[in-house]
Amino acid sequence: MADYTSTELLACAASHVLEDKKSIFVGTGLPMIAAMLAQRTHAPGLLIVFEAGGIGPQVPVLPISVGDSRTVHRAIVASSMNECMSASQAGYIDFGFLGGAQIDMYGNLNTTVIGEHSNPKIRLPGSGGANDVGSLAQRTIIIMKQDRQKFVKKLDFLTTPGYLQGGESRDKAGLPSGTGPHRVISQYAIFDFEPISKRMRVYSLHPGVELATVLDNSDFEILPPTEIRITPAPTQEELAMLQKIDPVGMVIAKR
Amino acid sequence: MADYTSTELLACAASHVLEDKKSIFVGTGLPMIAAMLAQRTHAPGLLIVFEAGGIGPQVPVLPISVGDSRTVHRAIVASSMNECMSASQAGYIDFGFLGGAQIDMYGNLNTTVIGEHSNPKIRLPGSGGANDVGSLAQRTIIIMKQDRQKFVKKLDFLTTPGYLQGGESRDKAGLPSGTGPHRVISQYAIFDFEPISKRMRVYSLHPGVELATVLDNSDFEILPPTEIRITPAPTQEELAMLQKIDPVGMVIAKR
Amino acid sequence: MVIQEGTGELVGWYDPDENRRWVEANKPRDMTDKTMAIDEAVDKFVKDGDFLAMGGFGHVRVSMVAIYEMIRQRRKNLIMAGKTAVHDVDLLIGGGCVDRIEVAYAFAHELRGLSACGRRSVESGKVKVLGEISNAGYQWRFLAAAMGLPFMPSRSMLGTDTLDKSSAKVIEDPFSGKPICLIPACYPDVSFIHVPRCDIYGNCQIDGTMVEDFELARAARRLIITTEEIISNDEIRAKPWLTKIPFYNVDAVVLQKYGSHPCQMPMQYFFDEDHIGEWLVSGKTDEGVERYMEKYVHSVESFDEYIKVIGGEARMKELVEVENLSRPMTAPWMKKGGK
Amino acid sequence: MVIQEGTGELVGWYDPDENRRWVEANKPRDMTDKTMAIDEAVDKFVKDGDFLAMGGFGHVRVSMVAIYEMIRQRRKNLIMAGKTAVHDVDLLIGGGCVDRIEVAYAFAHELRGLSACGRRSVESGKVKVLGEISNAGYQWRFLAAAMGLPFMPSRSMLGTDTLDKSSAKVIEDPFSGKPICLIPACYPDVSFIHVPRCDIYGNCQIDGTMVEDFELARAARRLIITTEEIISNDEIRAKPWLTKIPFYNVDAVVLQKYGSHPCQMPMQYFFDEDHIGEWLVSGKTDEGVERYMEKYVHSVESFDEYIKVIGGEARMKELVEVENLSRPMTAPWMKKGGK
Repeated sequence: MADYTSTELLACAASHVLEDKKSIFVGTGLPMIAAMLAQRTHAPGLLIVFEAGGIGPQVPVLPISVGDSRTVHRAIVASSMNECMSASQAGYIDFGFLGGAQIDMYGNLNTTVIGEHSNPKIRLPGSGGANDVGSLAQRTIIIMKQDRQKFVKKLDFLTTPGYLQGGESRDKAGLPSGTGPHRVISQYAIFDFEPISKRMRVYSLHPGVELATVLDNSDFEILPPTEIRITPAPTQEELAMLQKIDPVGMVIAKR
Repeated sequence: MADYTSTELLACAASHVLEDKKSIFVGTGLPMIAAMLAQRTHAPGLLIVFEAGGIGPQVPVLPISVGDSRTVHRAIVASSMNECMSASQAGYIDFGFLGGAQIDMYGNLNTTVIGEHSNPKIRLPGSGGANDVGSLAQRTIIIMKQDRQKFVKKLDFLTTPGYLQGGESRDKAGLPSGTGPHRVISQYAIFDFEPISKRMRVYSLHPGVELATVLDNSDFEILPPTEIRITPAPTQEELAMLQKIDPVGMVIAKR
Repeated sequence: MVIQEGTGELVGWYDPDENRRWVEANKPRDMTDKTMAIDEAVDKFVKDGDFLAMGGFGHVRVSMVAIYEMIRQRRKNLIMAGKTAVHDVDLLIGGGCVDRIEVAYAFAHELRGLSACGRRSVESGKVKVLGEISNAGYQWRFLAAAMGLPFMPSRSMLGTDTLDKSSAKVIEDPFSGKPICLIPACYPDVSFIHVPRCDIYGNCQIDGTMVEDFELARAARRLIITTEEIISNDEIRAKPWLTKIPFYNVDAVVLQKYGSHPCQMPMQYFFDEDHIGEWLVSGKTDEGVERYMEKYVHSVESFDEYIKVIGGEARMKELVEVENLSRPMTAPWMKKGGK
Repeated sequence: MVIQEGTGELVGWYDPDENRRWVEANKPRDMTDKTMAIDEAVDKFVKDGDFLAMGGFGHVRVSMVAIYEMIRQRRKNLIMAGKTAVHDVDLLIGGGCVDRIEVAYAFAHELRGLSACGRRSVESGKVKVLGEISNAGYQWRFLAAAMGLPFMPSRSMLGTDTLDKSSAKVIEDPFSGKPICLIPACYPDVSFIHVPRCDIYGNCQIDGTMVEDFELARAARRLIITTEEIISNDEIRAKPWLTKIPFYNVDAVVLQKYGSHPCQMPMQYFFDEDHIGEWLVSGKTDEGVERYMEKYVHSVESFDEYIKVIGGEARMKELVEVENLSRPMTAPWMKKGGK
């Protein structure tokens, strides 16, 4: 097998999706690491924004919370949630990272409840800033583990909008035009969304993964790729960088 | 004649209307002087707020502009127009001072235009913050010179709301309930508003002024007072204080 | 006119005119000394059944001194604003104070994992979720209140179950013709905000991000400031552009050094991850919760005494050093070597 | 659904989605050196017919360097945001740059008296008033834009001709059932904001009150910062809570010491009342206006040269002293001995 962990592959794949001279709303953990990796490789002009108010910090160590003081360390602005969410609503945030307990074929996410809302089997944290990022960022990147319990035909609760019922439904609901999920990254593959139906589609297979594995590990039908692409494996340079970004192994296991 | 000017009487009368432990939105000129006089006499706990953002300053000299740096000199907060207007909308501003080129029997004011709006005879400054103060302060105090050209049956333009068409019309328009003009102070008298019809009514006559003078100098019918009251004349102490507040005679002529 | 109405319970909303009358009657505009002890402030301003919103974010700048005191005084049937409420609401649920919650984010401790205590309470029906909302939505509820408006428009939440279980409404925007979400104002009955410094009247300075405390301070009907330090009014007046909360929004000022422990006080002291870790383990069983409450709340008389129990000045000095980057952080959940 | 619609012209409004696309295409998120000279900034970012909004308030913290340069470059047919626009718009009208205006407050100089030039232009039909609004209403137009919303609700303006001549609409609030005013967002084509200091990327600190510049900076499609001083990015990062305008809102940075003269720069220099007085007299006739423009704008090549004409460093030193309260103020309009 290749000399990298699944977490390292996810971090690198997520980092590759980010573009230089763009802004990104990040959470703690893997998204933060992917954004920092992008800044140190192909996207030095990437602007990092935290929902609690930190904008453009030079983080000395990985923050634990999106509100902790590391997120305003030598920042451009120490602002507020209103400022960051308003900037996002006004179109200043290009990318946002999301995750979830369940996802459907249109990239809608559930982080609220498993079972009935009024009588939950498992109570999850709720939207947090996810619905806002999913509504207001120009493009979202969803990172989540893939299996048939998570990639489901019907969400127990639609916490955060993807393309809603597909087609034009997202725009028709009044959400900002032209926004929505850009990529989904699982342990097997990267997905995009077919432009008309807005259905999830295989974009690239991770090294060594069979297409059948990807399609089987979903309760809904995933569209096949238009061409065969393989997700680039993490380079030695990237792996070394990840160790530097998270030296104590908060997210990336120590090598 | 008494040993005080009309401006001094207006300043003292306006000051008397203000209550301790309340807040007031002030403009430059006479309103500022009246508020400062109240602070130095019966209302030491009066909070002065300027629309440009200065809250609770200890002004070293009379400000020229409601936005100049004197308005934040040793202030409690140097904030913004949004902050002050929002606080006002939320009910934190008790009093506001207003003036105008025309007033009608319901205390509505015109500071926009004489003649037609599209083809003005005289173009005036417009609402400024007046409409906001007239809409949002708990009670307004109107100071203006009285004659038949200014106290008119019909305004050329209704810039700032008083009681609109009288009765319940102010509440029905959606303006904050229970608000509106509290007193009008002219060179002849102080007026209040009859509680049901919301029509202007004589509250007190300035020293030496006949009721007929007050009623004659208005194009609309002013209601007579329910009892005969005389506006207290400025005291020597007050007159001395006014000289201290405006030593260079920006508003109060030097004695 | 109204395209869609959320079915969540509308909590903390008042007609703007009704709230104006409340403000006029209950918020004096003159500066008086508002300092008092935390037990007096909780006794005076927190009633059973109140709708409570805590300042800060997650485990950052939370008035833990207030949380412990509410548990100590055994407040009951509180409704919690779950606005990135994490450690605070978890403890209040564990302490038996909160039985209803409106949720933007709760029941998890960010990177540290899920909140056993809070989740168990919701799943067993002991705590009722009154409605869902997003983080932006919650702070816009406070913004609408701070501005004296009945609602704040938003382009978030549309098309989702989050909106369906919220108290928001959707109308057609008369300018663009597109659907727009109207989020109702929220005036919590009582809020506690922990700040680094303020004067005795309640004029507050805050370092780092404001999160949503600017809006919350102006929305709350009763606002108690807990502070690391009290400074003179002269210091406030010397830099009026640093005043983030003015005195007229404030009902009480409580001086409590280290008052955010085990949460972080930005630029002052770091999270006490060992203590948070102890709670995360304790929260897994009702017995654990009870033991924790007994040890850290009910058997100590004051917050100063609690600080002694958690290790006193020596422990706080370590957390100050971690915050200042002069000591590396450690955390029980890091021993896993990444997740 | 809509109870009432103002009949004023809706200027500066875009569908929020259209403006998002504009922002995405035109506002880079990375930090680049944006410094340039004022003539280049005006040449590049101000087009004939643009909708212009100036920062500051009345005669306070106004980018006069930009005003003079627009007149010098003979911009035409500008629409002015009359948001407590006083000296700026009066000069732009006198200079032939502005022929339309939306008015909250204009045509007067506060305590100093009325604006002869501006009033004459409106009364003669040379300048057209497109609509009326209140001061709060104008800044809430900018707030709506800054928040990416189509409108901001407000309880102001209701029941008046100000609303009737505005571009606002009245609907029934679905929460309270009462009428509420919806004020449309406003995205000026171009704005100039004068600040005490910023870095080369446009990260700005501002002393004193913000007035409505916080909202305006985030609403304007093109934002040019003129600044008394340029500081390093390190200084910005050392106190990020002082950053009032972030670089990504900014298109150009122009260094100009004394750039607000004859207006006040809070904590730096006072109003030049003699100069403002000269304009107030000049403004009374078209010939006076022409003489003023020739003397102070067209016959000087730069703002630095203009400062020499008004008395150079010696005069500015006096104004610094008045601002610092170490010299008493004087003004021509005070010679009347009160009014």
